[in-house]
Amino acid sequence: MADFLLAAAAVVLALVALGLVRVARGPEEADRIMAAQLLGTGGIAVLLLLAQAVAMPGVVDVALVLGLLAAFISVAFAKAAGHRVADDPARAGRE
Amino acid sequence: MSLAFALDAILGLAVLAVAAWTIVARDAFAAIVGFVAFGLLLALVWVRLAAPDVALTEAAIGSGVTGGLLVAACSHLRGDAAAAGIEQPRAILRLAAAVACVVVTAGLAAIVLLLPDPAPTLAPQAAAQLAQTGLGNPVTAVLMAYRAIDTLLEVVVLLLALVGIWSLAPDRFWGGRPGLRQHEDPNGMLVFLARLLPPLGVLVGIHLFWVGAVAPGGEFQGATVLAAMWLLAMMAGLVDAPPIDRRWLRLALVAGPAVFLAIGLAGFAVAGAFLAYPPDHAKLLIVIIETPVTLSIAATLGLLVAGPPERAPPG
Amino acid sequence: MRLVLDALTIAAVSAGAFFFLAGTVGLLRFPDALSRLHALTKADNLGLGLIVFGLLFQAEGPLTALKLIGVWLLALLAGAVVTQLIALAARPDGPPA
Amino acid sequence: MSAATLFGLCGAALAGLGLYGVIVHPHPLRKILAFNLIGGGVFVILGIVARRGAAAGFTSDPIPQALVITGIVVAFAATALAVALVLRLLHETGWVTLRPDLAIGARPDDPHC
Repeated sequence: MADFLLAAAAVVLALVALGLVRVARGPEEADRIMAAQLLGTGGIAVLLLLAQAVAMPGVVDVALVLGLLAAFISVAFAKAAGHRVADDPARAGRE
Repeated sequence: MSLAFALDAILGLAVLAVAAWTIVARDAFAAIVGFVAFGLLLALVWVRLAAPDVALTEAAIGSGVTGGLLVAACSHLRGDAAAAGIEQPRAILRLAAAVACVVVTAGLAAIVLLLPDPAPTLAPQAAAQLAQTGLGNPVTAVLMAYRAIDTLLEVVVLLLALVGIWSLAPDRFWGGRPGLRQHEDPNGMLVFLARLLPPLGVLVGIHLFWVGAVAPGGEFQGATVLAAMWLLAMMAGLVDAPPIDRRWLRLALVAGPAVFLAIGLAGFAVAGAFLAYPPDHAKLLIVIIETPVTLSIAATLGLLVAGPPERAPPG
Repeated sequence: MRLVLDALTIAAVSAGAFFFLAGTVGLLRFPDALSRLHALTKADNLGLGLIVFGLLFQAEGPLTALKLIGVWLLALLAGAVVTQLIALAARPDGPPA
Repeated sequence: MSAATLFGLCGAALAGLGLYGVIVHPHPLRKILAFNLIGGGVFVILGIVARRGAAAGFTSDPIPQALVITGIVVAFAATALAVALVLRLLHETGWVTLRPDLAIGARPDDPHC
């Protein structure tokens, strides 16, 4: 069972890491934040899988903290991106 | 190639890729998103290195709060006004820097590969004294008992950093509130989250602080979660940052270090050395220290992110 | 019995991993920000949800199980709000009329 | 190759990357970012020292772990102070560079408005 969970963790990690290409590609701030958000959720999943696979119960707390801080940072990103878009003269007409 | 190694290889590659992105990215905001992803992946690395305490710290401080700080700074620095007057280094300098950094990396890699075998360790000594501290988590024992003075100084360093940041405030703002007033989010979703999340966060923070004695966790990790929840409420405009000259605020900031210091000095009387605990009361004393320290760290971290006062004091 | 639980875990976790695959592919392939966001939410909610569901069968003791569910609910709540904020950041004028 | 060695080499590369960024990036905020990369790399190398020192029933030597935790917190304090300095420089001069010809007063208007 542990092997399967470890494999699942590797697969999920590889997937969300691949999603990080969006951070580089953009084009909008929102796209970059999305990739980070996906990494946050994926990171939680990987941690939970690892906690079970390698029998480190403390790791579940790491997932808990990750969830809270990921929410905090995503909000900060979204607010900042909103400001930047609003200040962008090219899109001011859409205000 | 084993499963575990495959996982570690993927993780290592992802960390390097994200780190490289934070360096090469053109846009500062994009670089910061990359940096936050970097911290998150680093937390996974710490789990793979069987150091969940460090993983907690990295996820909370290294990625989360540092990221929030940098994003705020980035939106201050947006626009070309700030970037103006900055000249790119010439290609020759870039090349020289690249060569130098490759040399540094090679040196560090050599050190890593030549680390002595069997590795030197202090784990047995840490284990031998663990019972006396009454703690179950060796890392907490190191932070709060064996090397408590380092932790005391660490808390003081946080305070000094805050003093440094406050002293950067223009005179007219002294005694005012940090940051700009955040208006409540019109569509209310952020307010909704900022009302719902902090209670959970406070619960998690206290949990981390409490289990730190026997399991991964501790006052720094717990305090960081508390600070993040405070900052979230600030971002949503639910609460405003306090004016920095409030007495209660100053008290909250120094309470932790003060209690820490007092018990440390009491150590001379009861156990014959600074920060020495009488064996049968060690855990009790450590908890008495950690409680105010957690609150002080939380307040300090929150204000470090909030920055220097930017609004003139009322009146 | 053990075998049945393991089978359930494997099924649920695999399904969860599949949703992460869907989320990543969508994030990378979909043409515009909002449809990418749509793909992201699937991985956010279902991917993590199914993995947590699968792990419940392995959890020793109700406390661990409760914590797992708590983590999922937390991610669900945060994800729901954050994705809305991201959508607003993508379109400062709000959703199209 | 063991996981510790793998991550150790990873940490070495991180330190190198960060150093490069600190040297070549003209923008102070990016320098601060790069500096945190160096920190991350150094911490990871300390982490593998802890991992290799696993003994006495601990999966990792607690002393280097405690060092890293302290290091992460102090690195954050330094980052916060550095960011505050950059922002004050911007308030004062409108620039985020220390070029003498752009010294205080060279550009009175404040980009914040």
